[in-house]
Amino acid sequence: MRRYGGFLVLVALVVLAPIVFPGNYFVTVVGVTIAFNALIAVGLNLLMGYTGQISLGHAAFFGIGAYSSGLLTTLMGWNAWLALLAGLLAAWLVAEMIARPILRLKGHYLAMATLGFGIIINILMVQPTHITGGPDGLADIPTLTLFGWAIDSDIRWYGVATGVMLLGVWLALNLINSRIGLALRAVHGSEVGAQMMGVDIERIKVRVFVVSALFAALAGSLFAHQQGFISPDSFSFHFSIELVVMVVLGGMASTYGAVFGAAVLTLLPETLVVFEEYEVLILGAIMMGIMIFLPQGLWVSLSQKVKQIIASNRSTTNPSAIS
Amino acid sequence: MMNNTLKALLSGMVLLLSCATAQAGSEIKLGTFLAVTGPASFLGDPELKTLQMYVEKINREGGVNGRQIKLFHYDTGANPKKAVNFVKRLIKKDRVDLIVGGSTSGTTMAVIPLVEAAKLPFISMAGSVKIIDPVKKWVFKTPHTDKMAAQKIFLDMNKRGIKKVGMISGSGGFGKSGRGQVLALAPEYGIEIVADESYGKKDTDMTAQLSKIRAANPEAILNFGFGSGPAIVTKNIGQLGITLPLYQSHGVASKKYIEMSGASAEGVRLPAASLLVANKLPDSDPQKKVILAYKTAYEAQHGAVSTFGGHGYDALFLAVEAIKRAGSTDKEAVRTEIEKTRNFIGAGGVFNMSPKDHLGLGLDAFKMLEIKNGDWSIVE
Amino acid sequence: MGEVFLQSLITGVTVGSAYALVGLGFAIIFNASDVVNFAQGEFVMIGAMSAVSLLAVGLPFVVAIGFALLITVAIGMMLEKFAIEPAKSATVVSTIIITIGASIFLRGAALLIWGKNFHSLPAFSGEIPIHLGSATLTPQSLWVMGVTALMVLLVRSFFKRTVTGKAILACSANPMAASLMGIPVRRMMLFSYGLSAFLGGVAGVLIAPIAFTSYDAGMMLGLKGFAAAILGGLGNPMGAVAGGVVLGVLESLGAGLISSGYKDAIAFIILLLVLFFKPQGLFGRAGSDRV
Amino acid sequence: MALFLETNNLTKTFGGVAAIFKLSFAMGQGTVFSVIGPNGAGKTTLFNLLSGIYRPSSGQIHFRGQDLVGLSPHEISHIGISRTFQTPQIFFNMSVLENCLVGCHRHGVTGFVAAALHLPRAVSEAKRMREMAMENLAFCGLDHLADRDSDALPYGELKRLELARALSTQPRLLLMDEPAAGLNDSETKEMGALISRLCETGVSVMLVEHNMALVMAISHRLLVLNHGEYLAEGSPEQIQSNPKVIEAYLGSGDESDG
Repeated sequence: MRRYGGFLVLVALVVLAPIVFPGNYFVTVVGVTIAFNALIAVGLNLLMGYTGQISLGHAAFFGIGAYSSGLLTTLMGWNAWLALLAGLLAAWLVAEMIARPILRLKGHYLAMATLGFGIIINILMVQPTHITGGPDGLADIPTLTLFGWAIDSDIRWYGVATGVMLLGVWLALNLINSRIGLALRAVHGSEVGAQMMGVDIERIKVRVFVVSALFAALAGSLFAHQQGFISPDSFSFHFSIELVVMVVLGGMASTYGAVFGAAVLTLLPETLVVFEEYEVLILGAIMMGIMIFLPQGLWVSLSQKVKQIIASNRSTTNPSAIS
Repeated sequence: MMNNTLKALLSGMVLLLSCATAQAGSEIKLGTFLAVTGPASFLGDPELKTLQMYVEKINREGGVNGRQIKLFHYDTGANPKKAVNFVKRLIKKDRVDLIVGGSTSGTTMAVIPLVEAAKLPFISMAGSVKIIDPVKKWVFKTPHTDKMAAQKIFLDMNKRGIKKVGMISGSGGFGKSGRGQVLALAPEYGIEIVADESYGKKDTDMTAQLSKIRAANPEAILNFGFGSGPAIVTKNIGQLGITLPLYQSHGVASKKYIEMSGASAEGVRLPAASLLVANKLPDSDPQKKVILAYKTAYEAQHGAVSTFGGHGYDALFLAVEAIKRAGSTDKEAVRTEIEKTRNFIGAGGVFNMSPKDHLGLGLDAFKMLEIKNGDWSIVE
Repeated sequence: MGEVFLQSLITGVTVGSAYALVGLGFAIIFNASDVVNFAQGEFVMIGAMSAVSLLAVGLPFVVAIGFALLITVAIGMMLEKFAIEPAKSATVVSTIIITIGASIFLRGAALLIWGKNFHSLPAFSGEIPIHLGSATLTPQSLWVMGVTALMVLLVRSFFKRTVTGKAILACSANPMAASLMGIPVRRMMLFSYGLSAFLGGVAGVLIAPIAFTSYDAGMMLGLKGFAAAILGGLGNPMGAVAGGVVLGVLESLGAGLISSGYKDAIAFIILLLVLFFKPQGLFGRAGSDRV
Repeated sequence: MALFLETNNLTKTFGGVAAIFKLSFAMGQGTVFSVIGPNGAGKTTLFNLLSGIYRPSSGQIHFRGQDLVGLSPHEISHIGISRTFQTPQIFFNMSVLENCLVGCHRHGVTGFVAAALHLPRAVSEAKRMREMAMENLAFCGLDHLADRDSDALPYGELKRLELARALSTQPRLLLMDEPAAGLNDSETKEMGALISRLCETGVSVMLVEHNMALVMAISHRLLVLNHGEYLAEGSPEQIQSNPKVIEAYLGSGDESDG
């Protein structure tokens, strides 16, 4: 039960936010974006934070999900849910295909390869204008309907997006606390050590890559239906970087950290708009500052602080509590 | 105790809120979202400066119908995803009365469903013809379309007897969209596109593409794009010793282009708004007075004027005029008045809107210009 | 087609030379500190933009360029001093984020200082093209290739022949041992960043007359430089140079002979294939996994 | 009956230089079998060959009748060979218990889907593994440290943790690369006792170790390598009196530990 205490807090936050602040822009509009970003970040964190494999190209999978949904519903007239499944399938296939050769690379080589992959996928969105609409994007993507109930308002989307995000967090938490999660972390700790413990590192890296791709593609499909319009700009190299920053900002190898990082990085530009031209400068300074002074990430560093404070309080008030 | 404080706080907030809404009635809330930074900043930057300059001027002179204009602005960096959230913010949080903006076609297309659903008048400053074709009830735009540019260019080619054209376009939204129009319209004008090349946003050299175009033996080269790309293309053409006529699009309609391209820009033709050649217009031209006034005012504060700022000027005054005529900021009334715009003389041309035409500019709004001695001149 | 091929090749080598200089900067910093510096491209931008500004103030051409390079070197050293050094124990991912943060920061600063306009530098020795058969090249292209070659040779002999150069190599091989031997590791790091920034600045000044410059011109060049360094094998300076030229030629030939729309995709696909079959890059030493 | 472990003309070359050359030997089940030799004799290379990290240039390895050549390390682990490393390859991002739980990996069947959905069988399997891991920690005297972060352990305990982790895979053969390196005298004694007890529980141990006192005290048989080649084999007594061995050790000149 203790393991899921944090999860219940997160659920409570998500449910209470629109009740306490009804119709608030930052909850029902920005909240949806946060939920999508958090879903991708949680998946990417499985790959990066836990397994230690960097990806600078995850926007590509987000895009594959979005474009599959967008193209299949607008051009082929598919049912939106069917298109969503097709998007997941497409992401799966692509991830499965490239994962094996790419994950044999390490460190900066892996960073470059994933970056290149992301750029290639982005070019494939931009260039075939007659299919994808090119840089002008793909418009008129229908919204989703759930049991005959159209998801067409911000609050409904808030419900769907945060619901899927919570599901993603729950799955990720389970995964991390399992035999598989241990093996993933072992790969991060020492590849050769993990191999000697009988972990098929090549296979498990591919699996977790696929899982993180599926998280991103799911977010992408939902994103396409929620926005009604998609264009390659939303799936560029910059977004891949943003995703990595979300994971690292929150704190690697912490699922809540990834959610936290996604929330911070999504809210930051919204609040920095008042600084106008200084926005870019401040964003860069914040990224550097956090990494230099809190290398564990915001979330992990802060939660460690809180734990320390609680622990020291306990020890002063009730020394016998320490066992 | 706790409860009382909370109640006091809450009632205070309610009071504040009601004050805010009461005051809101007295000012016109104008929302805008522009690409002030990022790859399309040369669009968004002059657009925002123009809006701010004239909103301040209008307010100084007593406002519209006695009401002050309050401008709400967000920088999209040309990112459609940001644009969607910012427009939602304008609609839900700032509760604006109407929206002008959307420097790029991508950001504009992304928000159309939102403004349609919110039933809010929206005047876009982006180029693509898709924005108003098919007509959307609440969506208008001020810049000439890429379709018009292509038509204007083809008419000029017809006059010069050019039949085979080599095209090179930027891979950004503007270039791609223009390329689509060129390919679609060429047959109508009896023109054959013999080469179709492109270049990326930050490419540094296009000689490879251009020598490929040269190998296809065109009679002229047409470049659709904006930013540094067209200037590099122009320089590279000079460098390769290609002497074919070069046509650019209205995407390069600023002095910066001539400055960057140097000597190679001589003889380049492009369709552009009269704004660029304000001084050279005959006094009989109805636009002359308006354009000169804008040009003088802008250049006094911000340096060389570009046609892009003009799109902002037109959007703002189309809106202001419509609000004046409607006598309120009632959304439906304002929308109807924008649609009824007749003979509005703007920076981009003379606008005549109708339920079937939410742009209201004719081909005559474009002048065919040629660069001579480092300056624009009008081709007759 | 032969004409297109030749022209593409010339263009490719010119553009590739700029990539090579940026890639060389990547390799030097990686060698010294195991950091891939994503702000490398911003050095290119700062070099060019500073030169533009100083020229506009009325300084003579050579002086302006000299000062512009000094400014770039200073910023490179400041980057090491204030961003890399304090984060000494950072992991690969953290340093990637730090240097990306630095590049965003520098871009933001450039935006505030220089605005959003494109700027250009005058070509070093005129713009009258030189004809090579049916293809042409500008004098500036010759400058780019020539200065790049000179820089590469200088850097090479610097590492091979000078005490400082050897000391830097020692630091990269084993910082602990180097510091025990009395080599001031910290100062060597600072020097490496300065040198990389210098090379970036040189690339910026060389390429600005051809391709213009603006506050956001560094990003793409940085990525291409990184790709060059990886293609050549990280930590192998001469490999990075070769990688840069190969990348430039690939792009250019891709544009000239196959499809200009997909030229970047072609370049990256080839890069991926190289990595798949030769994970240490084209000229990288295969590291043996000692356990 | 097939032999427990045997190699036949095993050779591994790096760029033309043979680190192991035409090595043939056999090891019996239930023994502590030590591989000794001067530095550079190829001991660690042999371990890397046996555990699948290197692929032999030629020759065969048979374990209980099964050919190991071409198998990857995790497959070899599943067959029942585990190992520890000269510098412990601890998962420093995990607690002590979690390190051991990874050792149990090969006994589990829970996949991504079952784990993510938190299916009952995944839960019960996790419980079983926990018990197994705790047992092995207790065997190595680390059970009281189960919830500690592994990066907070002193070196001696790291060595034992790596042993406990290797035991969690339930190996038939355990390859131990310098288990006493870096340990003080009393820790070395403890380690020796641990290895002997281990052998009594039925795990065969192959040992590479520089501490000759320890080697002679606990080994049943010794194999001596020199420059990657077979030099001698026999009981501790036989080896100690073998003139070839003495010459190899004295003649190699550089006996500095590395």
